[in-house]
Amino acid sequence: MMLIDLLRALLLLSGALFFLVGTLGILRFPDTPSRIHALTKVDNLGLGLIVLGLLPGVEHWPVAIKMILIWLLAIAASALAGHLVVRVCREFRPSNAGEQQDD
Amino acid sequence: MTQVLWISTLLLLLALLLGLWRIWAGPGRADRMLAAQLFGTTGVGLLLLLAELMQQPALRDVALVLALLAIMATVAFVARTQPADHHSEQDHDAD
Amino acid sequence: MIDLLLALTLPLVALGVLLARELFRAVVMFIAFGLLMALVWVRLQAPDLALAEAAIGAGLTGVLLLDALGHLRQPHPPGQPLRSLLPLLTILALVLAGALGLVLLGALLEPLQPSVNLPAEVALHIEASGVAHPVTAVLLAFRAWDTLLEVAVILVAVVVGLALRFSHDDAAAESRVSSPLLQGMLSWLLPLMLLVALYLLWIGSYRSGGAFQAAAVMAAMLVLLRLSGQQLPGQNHPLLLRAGLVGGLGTFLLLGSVQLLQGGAFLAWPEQLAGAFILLVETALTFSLALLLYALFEASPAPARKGHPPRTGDQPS
Amino acid sequence: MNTFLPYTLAGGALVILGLTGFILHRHLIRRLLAFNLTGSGCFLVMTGLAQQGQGVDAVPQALVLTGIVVAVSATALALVLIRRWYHLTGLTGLPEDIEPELQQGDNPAEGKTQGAPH
Repeated sequence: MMLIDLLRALLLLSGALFFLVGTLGILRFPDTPSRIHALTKVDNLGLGLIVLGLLPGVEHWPVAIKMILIWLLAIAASALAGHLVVRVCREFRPSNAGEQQDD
Repeated sequence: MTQVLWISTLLLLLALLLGLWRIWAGPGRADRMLAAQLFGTTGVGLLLLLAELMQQPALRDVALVLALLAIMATVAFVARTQPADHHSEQDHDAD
Repeated sequence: MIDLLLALTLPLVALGVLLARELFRAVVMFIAFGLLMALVWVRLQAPDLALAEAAIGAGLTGVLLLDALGHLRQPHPPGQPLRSLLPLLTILALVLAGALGLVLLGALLEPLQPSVNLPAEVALHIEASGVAHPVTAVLLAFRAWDTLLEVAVILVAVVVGLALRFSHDDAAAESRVSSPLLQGMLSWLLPLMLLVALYLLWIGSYRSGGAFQAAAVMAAMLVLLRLSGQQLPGQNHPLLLRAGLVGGLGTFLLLGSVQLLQGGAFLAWPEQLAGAFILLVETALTFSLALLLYALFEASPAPARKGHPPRTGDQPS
Repeated sequence: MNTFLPYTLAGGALVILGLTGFILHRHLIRRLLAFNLTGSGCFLVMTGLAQQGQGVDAVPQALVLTGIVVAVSATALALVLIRRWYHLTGLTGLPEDIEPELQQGDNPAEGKTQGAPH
């Protein structure tokens, strides 16, 4: 039992830290594409870790499914947001088109 | 365990405030939109934590709704606002 | 700690909304404000309000405002402020603010002494209402009149909005997002939104949720559908649309008068069937309110075509 | 001090800020935003004050729930009206708020209140 609690605490805290770091990334990175990079990291990892940390505490399995669904939704949303915003950046700043390779 | 939950909640709240600063500071419209998106995700995480802390399962539904609709503002931004500023992507008034 | 931080942030964000030099910034700050409000409702032990605020504040309002911003392109200056009146207005605002602050302080210092203990009353009568969730019981059993008239008010707003709709249809000029990724994602996101809306409607009888929250999510789904450039099935049948718009209010009135026939009161549900009646009304309200909210979005004319500026046409460059 | 007090005070601050902004701003959308802030403040004060004495109370919550939905409808309607007004006149403010001699011609205030990228 102790081990599980320790693991949960670790997951939750590192998830929260990821959020903080990702937000800092959004604050400190120089241009929009690299900020998108920071954003997607936060969504995927930070929220994922928090969901993982919370999962052992839920009482019914449908709740667990709901939480995983929330995580998947957040990932999809951030990916789509990054994709759309990058497209916009490219469209309006052709000089930057070469910087972003992965979409 | 409760202690850990509280600390995580506080950390997320801190992240939320930092994100707020990015929305305020910009400098570009895209940056503001991205920060708003991140704001939403942080809110989802916060709600999940609070659901556990306050023993309110209904809050997971709030998180679900928030995650579902998080993309809407960005889509609206790309669909409608963007053509308005062909000339530049920056706001020019941030600093 | 959390409460203090949140409560302190709220006016700061509001200040940000008001002081932002650029309109776009004000609008995004306002979206963030909606999200913060959702968290505040959570801390105020009002998950129903958090649900509604999450769907409306973070979803619908943001889209509406961004949409309007895109429309007011080539912004015309609102003109030089009335310099001569400015000091007067500032004094007026300050006096008003001070007076309001004093009133609020008075209300806080002198705690309310209500003659009726409302939470106790609700708890006492909830058994008879047919639902187990107090907020739903208040909305559709104890104060059904309020809810009925609220729907009527929204209907009136939509009628006005539709009446103001532009006669010339320049939907073709509407800029839409065309991205294969978006289309692919919407193909499962939209059904999921519908599912969540129905889920919220269903659990409203015993937990946080209900017609209003479900309607907000459903309206968001319709708006998203529209933003991605899809046609709504039945969109070109004005009769169908109108039937949908008044359907909620009609069902409410109809079911509300069932008891009238048996000599009862208007909007009193039959004792045995109260739960079923409320669910029926809520279902009709959900679909109808979703359509109403969507119609208000749709009533806004599409952005003008490039090179076809607004009629006055003397936009500054 | 209970949990609800800070939010009640924040609600009061929102009402005051919103009203001040509503009086001092001229751009119609900004006024709409200010109005919405006032509304949110009212909701907060309502729920906060009601729950101050008796704990969680479903009645103000239900009232505020309808209030939120009406508020979004009102906002949407106001936006329709603002756009219509803009299409008809090309203005984003009310003519009463603009000094007559500045209504036509080049306007020195351009970009100051709007910050439009040009």
